[in-house]
Amino acid sequence: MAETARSWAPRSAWAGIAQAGQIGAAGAAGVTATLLDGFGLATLIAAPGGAAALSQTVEARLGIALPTTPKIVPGASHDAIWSGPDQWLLRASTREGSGSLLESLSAQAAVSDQSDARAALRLSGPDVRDVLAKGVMLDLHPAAFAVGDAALTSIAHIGVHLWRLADGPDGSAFEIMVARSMVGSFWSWFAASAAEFGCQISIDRSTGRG
Amino acid sequence: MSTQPFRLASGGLIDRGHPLDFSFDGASYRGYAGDTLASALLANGVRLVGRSFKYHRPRGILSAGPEEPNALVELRSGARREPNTRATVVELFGGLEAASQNRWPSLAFDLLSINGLISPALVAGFYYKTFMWPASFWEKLYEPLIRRAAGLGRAAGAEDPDHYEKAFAFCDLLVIGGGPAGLSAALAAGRSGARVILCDEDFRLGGRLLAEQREIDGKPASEWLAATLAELTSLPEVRIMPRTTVFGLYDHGIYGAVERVADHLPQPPAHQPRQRGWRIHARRAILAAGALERPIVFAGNDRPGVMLAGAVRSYVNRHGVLPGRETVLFTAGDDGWTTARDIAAAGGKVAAIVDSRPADPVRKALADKLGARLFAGGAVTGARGGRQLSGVTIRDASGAVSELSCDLLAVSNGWNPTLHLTSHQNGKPAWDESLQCFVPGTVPAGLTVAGSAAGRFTLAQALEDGARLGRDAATEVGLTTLPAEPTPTTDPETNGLSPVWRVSGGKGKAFVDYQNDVTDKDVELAAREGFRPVEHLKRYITLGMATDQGKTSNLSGLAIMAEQTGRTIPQTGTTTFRPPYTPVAIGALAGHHRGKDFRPIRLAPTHDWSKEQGAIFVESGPWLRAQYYPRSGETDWLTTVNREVKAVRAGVGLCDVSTLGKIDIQGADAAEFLERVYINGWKALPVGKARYGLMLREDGFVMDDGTTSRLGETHFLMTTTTANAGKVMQHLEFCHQVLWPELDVRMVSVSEQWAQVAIAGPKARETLRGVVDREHDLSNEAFPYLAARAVTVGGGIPARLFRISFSGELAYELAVPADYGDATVRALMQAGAPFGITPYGTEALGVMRIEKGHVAGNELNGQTTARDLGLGKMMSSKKDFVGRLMAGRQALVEPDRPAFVGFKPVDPSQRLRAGAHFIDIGKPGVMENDEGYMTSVAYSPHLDHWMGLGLIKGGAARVGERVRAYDPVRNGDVVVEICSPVFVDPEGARLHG
Amino acid sequence: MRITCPHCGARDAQEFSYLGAADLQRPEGMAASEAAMADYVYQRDNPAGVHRELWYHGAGCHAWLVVTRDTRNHAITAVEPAKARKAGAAA
Amino acid sequence: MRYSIFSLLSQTLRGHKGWTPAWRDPAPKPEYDVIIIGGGGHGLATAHYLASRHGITNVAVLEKGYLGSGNVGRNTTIIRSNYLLPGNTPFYELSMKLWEGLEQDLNYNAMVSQRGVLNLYHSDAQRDAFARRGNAMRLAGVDAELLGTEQVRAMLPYLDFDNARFPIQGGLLQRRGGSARHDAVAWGFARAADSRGVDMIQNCEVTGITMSGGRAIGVETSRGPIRAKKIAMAVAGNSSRVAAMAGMRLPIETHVLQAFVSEGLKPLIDCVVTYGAGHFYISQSDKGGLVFGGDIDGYNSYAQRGNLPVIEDVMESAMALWPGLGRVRMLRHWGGVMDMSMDGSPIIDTTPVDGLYLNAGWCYGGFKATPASGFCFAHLIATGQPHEVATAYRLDRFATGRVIDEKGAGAQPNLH
Repeated sequence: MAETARSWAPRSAWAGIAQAGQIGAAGAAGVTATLLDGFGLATLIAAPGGAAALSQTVEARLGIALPTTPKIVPGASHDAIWSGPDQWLLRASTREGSGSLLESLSAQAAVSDQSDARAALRLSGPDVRDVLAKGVMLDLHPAAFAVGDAALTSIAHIGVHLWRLADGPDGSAFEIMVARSMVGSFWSWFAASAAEFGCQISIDRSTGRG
Repeated sequence: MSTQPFRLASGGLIDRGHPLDFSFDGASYRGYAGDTLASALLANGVRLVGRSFKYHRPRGILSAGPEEPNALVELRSGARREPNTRATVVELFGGLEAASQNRWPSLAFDLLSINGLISPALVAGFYYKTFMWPASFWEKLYEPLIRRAAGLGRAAGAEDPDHYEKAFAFCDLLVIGGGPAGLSAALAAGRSGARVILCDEDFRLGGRLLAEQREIDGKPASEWLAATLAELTSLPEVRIMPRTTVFGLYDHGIYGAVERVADHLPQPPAHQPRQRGWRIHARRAILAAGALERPIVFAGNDRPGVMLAGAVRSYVNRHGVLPGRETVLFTAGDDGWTTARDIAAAGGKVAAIVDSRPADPVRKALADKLGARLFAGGAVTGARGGRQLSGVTIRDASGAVSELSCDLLAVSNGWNPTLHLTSHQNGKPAWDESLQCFVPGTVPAGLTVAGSAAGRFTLAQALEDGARLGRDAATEVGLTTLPAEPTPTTDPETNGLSPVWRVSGGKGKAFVDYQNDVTDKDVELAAREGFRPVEHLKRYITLGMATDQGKTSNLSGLAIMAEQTGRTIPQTGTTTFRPPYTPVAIGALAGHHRGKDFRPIRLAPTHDWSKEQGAIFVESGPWLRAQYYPRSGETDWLTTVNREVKAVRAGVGLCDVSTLGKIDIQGADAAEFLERVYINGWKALPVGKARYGLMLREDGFVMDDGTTSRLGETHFLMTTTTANAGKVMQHLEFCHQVLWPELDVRMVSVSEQWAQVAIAGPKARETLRGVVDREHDLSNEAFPYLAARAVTVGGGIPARLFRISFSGELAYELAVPADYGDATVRALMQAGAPFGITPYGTEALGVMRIEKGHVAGNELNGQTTARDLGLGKMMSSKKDFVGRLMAGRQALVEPDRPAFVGFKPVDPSQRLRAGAHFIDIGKPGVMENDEGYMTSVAYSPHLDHWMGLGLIKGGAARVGERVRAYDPVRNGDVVVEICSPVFVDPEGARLHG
Repeated sequence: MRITCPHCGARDAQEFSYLGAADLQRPEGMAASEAAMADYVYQRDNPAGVHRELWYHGAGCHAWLVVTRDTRNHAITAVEPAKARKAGAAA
Repeated sequence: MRYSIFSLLSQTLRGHKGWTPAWRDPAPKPEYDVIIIGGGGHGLATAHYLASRHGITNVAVLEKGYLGSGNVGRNTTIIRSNYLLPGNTPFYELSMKLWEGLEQDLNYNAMVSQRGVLNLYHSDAQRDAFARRGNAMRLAGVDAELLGTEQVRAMLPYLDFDNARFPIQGGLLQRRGGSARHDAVAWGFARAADSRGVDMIQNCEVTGITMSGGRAIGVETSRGPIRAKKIAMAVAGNSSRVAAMAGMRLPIETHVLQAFVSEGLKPLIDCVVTYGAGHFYISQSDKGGLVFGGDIDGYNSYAQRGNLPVIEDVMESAMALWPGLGRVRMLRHWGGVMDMSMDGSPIIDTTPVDGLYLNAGWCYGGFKATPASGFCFAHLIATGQPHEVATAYRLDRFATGRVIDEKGAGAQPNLH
């Protein structure tokens, strides 16, 4: 059975793409990249005219309202991320355990599991905006893209979903989700773009399966 | 080599403590940090730097900036060689290598200078009038000669070893130009808290202040410059970008710029790009790009040693180089006198001043003070010297002619505003009669123009404009500005000018466009032959078409044309400029996107597993897919593919099909929606079942196909072809949002969520049995053909199982969450091991679909109808659907449209090839006999011969007939027999097993 | 060009794909004529001036938008979701 | 005045003082047999062939700007006849034959250079599609060769064969394809037509079409009204605007296509190459500039200028195809507006308005078609019947379904 169990091990979207360590310039890294794994993700699309009611249900269950503009609303166990008109991604901190929640929401929303569909990473550091400026066609100045703002856009011909987190001790912080199949090309762009600043990479499985 | 005979002992913005060694045409020289290549060459007394385009005349350095038409060199060597590089803007670095171009065997002795002797025949456009007989000689003889002689530098050709980046910036205000106007503008806006980006093409900020001896507020301008830069640097929202050229203005306030990150170094440091291409989004922009000085057209005006007067000041004041021992100044205005003054101040000798304007006592006194002869109302009519200027001919106001020797002729004829960006949005400059130059006319929204770029040429005006427009921009973007500070005062300046468009009466060629060797006589010829509209003029005589884009020539050409046709300059035309302002390296605009990074690569969740298995991968749209899995000993792909196909048909195989588009479609009207987008019916499809669907474009041709499954009453999962996944999603969104927003239908792509694997072959069920959890009954009765249901695998992992088949075998597609894709193929391999399970790739997939006569990308080519493909019967007549009416048009239902059938070679040993056309046997291969074409072919290991699918007139009615598969481009001409497109198991017994 | 998506904000036009004239009405239903459909599919006003046209925010929120743009100078004066427009017209 | 090496030498001895205007600058007459609206390549070619092949010389070409100010002076100068569909191939082959004899016909050297056009392919499916096209060309009597990777490598060793995202597998070569000097084409046709008496009228913008009893009988212009028995439109890019003056809508959208030229370089590339995995084509002019282009910007535009996304797309394709271009500098870029038709193919036809003839819908392929377009349009105007190689270019083909869709892209102009 041990053999079987091992053979059914999940394989992260990041597997074979990036390892922990430093890339690019040596010395103090200008950017820190944390590869995220183990979160749960589902698309919710409200029925015509049903967005407010859906939001109320979500709020009652999770304590977060569904944003009606491109934002992320963080919650204790789940974050709600706007992903189109009347459409959201519900991100759970762990892969398992959202089944009954999603089941109950499916009365009010079209629910589609996307837990395996995206690779995600968190970026921070003093040079993070300079790295992102090499691919993101959006103004990420805090005056234009505040903490909690989210955007669906593209980087280097690759669709991304990104949002701004509260600033960390090392400066501004962002999370980016990218289609799983394209994460290799995304990483090629990222590694080239971050190289001049030096980038420290770590992997965070703490929220998911270990 | 350390002697720099023309270097001044002191002064200038060079660092004499930081010598830099470099080479030109193999000879070694030394310059200083702060030099340009041009200033360093001049310091070393190098005058001859290039040969002209057509006549191969010796050329020197004319300017000190981006307008340089003559001093073009090949910079660096090997794969880093950069042709046509303007020596006047190259920042000197240690180890720099440069070479002259367009000469053979050497710069000093150039054989093609013989063109100068036959030059009387080589007038503008001579080639339009000759080289026509005999016709075949053009490609064989004339053109190769012309091509070899044409062009200037040699491109490296080999792969550029450096890398490039793109970047995107946003600001309240973009200031273009870091001279006094631009700096004032940036400061005024920056002090209000505006987000400012200040770009300057130079490596040092200051613009003309660097080249002039000026005072601001009673102190040397350098102090004002230092203080201003210090304050700008202290402002957190101000970004200063030297070595950055804003090259173009595009719609909605987007500016293109190129940052030369490492061009001032021998090669880019580790992790740094050579250049970075920027898209700058600016709410407001101020063009403060200054002005470009104009030469004068006179005979011999291209001799090395003839230089713009303002450039002379740059070399003297900025670079500490006196470009000549004995100077004559030819000026049409006050500005040139400053050059004489600065040369004298630097200890140089001004032999004579030729001022085209009438005598004036103040100027006379000034000339006397400088110790220079003054020729008031005079003109330089000729310049002597071969590789270096040796003297000039001067005609005075009385018409008397003098010969003077000199080695530098400084020429001053007023300045043209650098208004290029204002014309990038089709804006037309306006002629200013009092200034005698074009000034910005219609200016794009969001852009204002300051200082010299607006024709406001004095330093005082530059400072005033910058401060005012900077404040205005800050106000316009909603910022509160501080009270205006008083404009700094400047030392007095005068601007008198009476431009000289050309000096007649000289001997020899008088150049209008140096780089393209266009002379005043060429302009006259254009006038004579009717090429009078300014665009005809430019195109006919190639005026302004060289790498300098006519920065020093367009106005002279226009003025001479005006003179020829008795019109004014504005009546004759305007000078407009296309982007880019100066040439931009292709690499900088491509950035990261070259080689494998040209476009993103999509990889399936099983990719690494396939790699382990030794798969050969193939580009399939954006995806890389496993094409086949060679085993050791298999030397050609066909052997491998045959093995894979046989293994599937005899036992079981597996193939990744994750690349198919997968769209989750939910909502109360989901079934109704499918009715409208597919040609066939969907409302009656039971839950838990899949169905093949075909959709048309609105013009009636086939768009895509795939299976769609009903997962719930109001829940469908559509699959699309790999190639059309994005297109179909967009189409469905169009149908929903634009055509039928009243329907409750909610769609999202789930392509990335699921890894999908096809398991095919008689042992497919048994293999699956080892993977799908026991509680799911997979028997034929419980899970029949076209069943589509949720199952679990690996002890509770949610999955979806579809009993669908592309191969015609008993087959399933198993979808699992992508993280489990890898584990699933490994589990399947383990479960199928007893049956010899074999991974197969797209080639084997293709063979089996052809054996079964399924259509795929080669048939769904946008030119075929459902009827053409034998799928016409699927079209429901009971409902409206996209494409229904247009599919019924006369030409789409004609019986003789080529229709879908199979083909087999009459001689089974012969190979078939897709793309062959069908011709009746015995008829010649001409277009009238074209009956259709082969869409797909494969070798069938099952039949042991090649087989093909294709479209032929008459279609199925002709089964049994023989035709030629005509393939002249591959020397293939095969007799084939028309047959059913289903080559294997036509009854479908295997499918239902 | 920048297009201000009513959902996502100002974005580079590169994020969108263009379809064409926005005000064409598809002849719906079984009674529609082939000629009317051919007109809908093929004939265009193609004005030099203000043009209402469909753009798809494919790299963003997937909304189809009606953009009012001057084809002589690319100036955009209005952007609205295509879905809202038809819903509004039907109401 | 006839051009030849002798006239050139004789003029050289006279200091080139004796050259005469290449064409007259006449005032418009009140009436002509034929008015051609549009003094671009196609309009001028039509005038030349009307005069030289049909003896119709009482003709005026009305040009709102200067002769050749439209796309004939803005394109990337490629000539080829490597078409797939029977509606197109014979037409473009006629054009190629006319190109081959153009200099002698016009007494003007338009520098027609048959240095070869190579379309690269990058996949088996693309190879098969090119084989289909090459075979269709051969059936129509057009030269075509299908090359493999090694043959392409021998021709163009600097292309990216070893590290490409979309590896080059081979190419379809038409050796008779090549390029021509675009302005000279316009000037040569103008001069030849002028020499037969055709009036070339510049700065004459048509502002209206005068109708009488459902028939077009003249035009209003910025230089006054002019009557004509037949009025022919050759105003690609602006066809919809002019057609609207006669109350017609067309199956056309106007789009902008950008083009690029590099600084002048010594010879680098000896044929025209098109990249098959992106939108990109490149050749080198006789003056040494690399001339290249890519896809249309993709939105309706009459602005004659484009934007950075397509510029960057072109440069990315350039680098993907040929990574040695990184340090080559782009010298100029510009835009032209073109008639993008609904199936990607042109229209040469009569119209529902009597007396009004239409030549339109050239997409971005108009330059190579210039001689045949003029030849066939002149035939239509003179005889009332379509020329045999242009019978497919009918205006009603969209209603009947007889579309000529080389790419299979459907009724969406920006995909053609």
